[in-house]
Amino acid sequence: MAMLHTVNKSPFEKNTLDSCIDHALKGSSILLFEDGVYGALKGTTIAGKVLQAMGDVSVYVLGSDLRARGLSEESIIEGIKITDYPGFVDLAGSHANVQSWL
Amino acid sequence: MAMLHTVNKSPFEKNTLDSCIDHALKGSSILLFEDGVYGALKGTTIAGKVLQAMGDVSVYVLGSDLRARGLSEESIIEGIKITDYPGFVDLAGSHANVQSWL
Amino acid sequence: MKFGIQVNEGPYNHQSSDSAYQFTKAALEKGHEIFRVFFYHDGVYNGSRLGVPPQDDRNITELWEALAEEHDLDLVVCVAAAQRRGVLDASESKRNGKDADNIAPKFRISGLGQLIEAGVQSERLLVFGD
Amino acid sequence: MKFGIQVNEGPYNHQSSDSAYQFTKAALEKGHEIFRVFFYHDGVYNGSRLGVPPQDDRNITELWEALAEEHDLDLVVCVAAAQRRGVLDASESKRNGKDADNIAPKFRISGLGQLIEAGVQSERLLVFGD
Amino acid sequence: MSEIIKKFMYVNRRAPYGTIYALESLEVVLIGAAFDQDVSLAFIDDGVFQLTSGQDTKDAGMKNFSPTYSALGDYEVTKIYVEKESLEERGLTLDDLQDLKYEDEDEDWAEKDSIRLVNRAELAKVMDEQDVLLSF
Amino acid sequence: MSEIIKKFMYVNRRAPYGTIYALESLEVVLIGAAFDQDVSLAFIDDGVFQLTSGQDTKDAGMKNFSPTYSALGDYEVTKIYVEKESLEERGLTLDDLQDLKYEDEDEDWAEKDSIRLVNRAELAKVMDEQDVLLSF
Repeated sequence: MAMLHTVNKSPFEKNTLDSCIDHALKGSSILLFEDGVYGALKGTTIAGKVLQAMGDVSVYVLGSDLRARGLSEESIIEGIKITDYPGFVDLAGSHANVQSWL
Repeated sequence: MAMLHTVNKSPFEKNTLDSCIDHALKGSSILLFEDGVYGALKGTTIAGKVLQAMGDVSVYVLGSDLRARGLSEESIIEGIKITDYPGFVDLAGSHANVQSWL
Repeated sequence: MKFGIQVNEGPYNHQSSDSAYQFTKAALEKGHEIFRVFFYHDGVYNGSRLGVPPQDDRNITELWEALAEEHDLDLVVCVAAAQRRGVLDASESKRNGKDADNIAPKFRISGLGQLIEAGVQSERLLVFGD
Repeated sequence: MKFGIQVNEGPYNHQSSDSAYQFTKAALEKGHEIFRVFFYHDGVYNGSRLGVPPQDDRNITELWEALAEEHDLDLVVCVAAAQRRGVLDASESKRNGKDADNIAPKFRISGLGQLIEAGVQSERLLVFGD
Repeated sequence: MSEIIKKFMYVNRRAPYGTIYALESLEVVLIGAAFDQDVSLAFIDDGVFQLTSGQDTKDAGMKNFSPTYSALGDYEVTKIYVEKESLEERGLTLDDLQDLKYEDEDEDWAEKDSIRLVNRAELAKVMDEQDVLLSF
Repeated sequence: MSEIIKKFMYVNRRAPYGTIYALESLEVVLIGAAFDQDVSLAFIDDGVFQLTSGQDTKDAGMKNFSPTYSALGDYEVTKIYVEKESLEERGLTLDDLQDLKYEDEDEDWAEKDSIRLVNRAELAKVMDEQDVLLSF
């Protein structure tokens, strides 16, 4: 089992997602929530780094936080999976441990 | 009279100093304090941008916040002026307006 | 599965407490156990009973308390962080010579050992913060 | 010169209130006038009288109050931000059906118009925050 | 309420909902509108995310305050600067934002755009002209 | 106090003094030392600034908690990982940090270094092995 990383900050404001990706081992997963969901957007200055990371890690994004911010499913990088809180709970349970990148 | 910009966040954690420099007009001043003082360090990944900005703007750093963090005067980019709270008050008064980059 | 939850920020100013609440609620609804919710740093402000949010907004403290009532949740506010920030129960208030207290009924004040214990006893510990 | 000061974060968790205090103190010592210190967002927590920081640390609320005593400073806590977060004076507490209040004596609770007025009346407005 | 007229700019650099700054900034703008000052708003960096259309906070359990932006025109808050580079870095265009309008009383209440798309250098100049900059 | 032995890692990513996280993280570490767990600390990103030597908070009016790091060895907290890349990006070397030591009871109380300088890939593996990661 691998690690679940959670990121709740905008990658344009803070270095959190950047640092998380740099430390995420192959096979681990990253969940984007709160302002972290902006990291899932297509066509941004960080999207290339996220796409590259997706070769090694699975990326999830919380749908309720996307909708709160007016971001449509179409605006999200292809391959990022949209989940909800029950899904977040399942991810925490199915990974060996959880690291919150604050 | 020009503007005084204040920056209180580490440039390695947040985009504040970056954004401040990108918006600072020639002749304005930037005061680094709190965790913003790390932006005054020599030999960092942001030092080149700060040095380049210093061609157009004056950069100040608060000595009490440097000392709290164990940073010596020698570790600071040459040309950055070390000041104190009375100096901060004078800078606020001698510039036309103040923008806090939060 | 048994989860432990740490909340590091106060209500409203950051989304952390909302997110921790949603996670906790979803875990309980799926039949999981929440060993403890531990409020640290500015998170201790979630345990104040004096908040009066606008009527068209949620009341985060009351949401936590309703969940605690329904599921017998253990809501623990760190004593050291709480004293520093002025979140007191009756006995802490008296002991410190203060004339009022502000802890909400479903929260209890205890030491940092309760966080370590949550880490030891829970199968997963999640931290919600800034 | 006349300064206005805005404080956006609570005590201890962020350095903002310390910095605002140091600036205010230095300005007063240089003979300047502080039109008002306005506490907004989590900054309202600075106005609680219930904080009990460790004995070897500063008490930020008491530092502000001592400065207010000495220089007749106007320390204003935003009413909307304060209600949301549970910082109440006796009349707000009563009006909202609460059984306690926690405002510190030298602070007063008032509306956001006081911040705008500080912007209008001060020659420089400085914001200290996160 | 005051005879002094100053240039007030509210500088919004943060995303909505993750923190309360965007919401409580709006509360200041609404109260401030009662004072006869020369008011403008700037949305730069993550602040541009505050103006996205279609915000729906139901499942997040938070209050959706985005409709308030479209009411700003009624409060005579009509100068809303949005930075072009900030949009571009985030993969956004003006089409992703709410369409904010006001009625110009000087031109027989003609409907006009409140949003002024400016580049970084232009915005820096507008900031420089302000008397009071409130940062959120 | 508990028969379960878990790997606990305290992950410190923030600078000291600007926020309280570094100080209150240390308070958890000290209390946690009373539990017989397998404890380590990681200092990455701005967290490496917590360990600088020569911190003097007198003029800043704050409490200097940096001496506590050198007491960690007495609490049997002896695995302190510092990330090489984080130091380099900030223009720092190990010489800028406190020299943290502990006495190894298994080797006749020989004095040893608590700080383990690791690169990012090494640290990522150590993190992966943890049971509990407390983030500050």
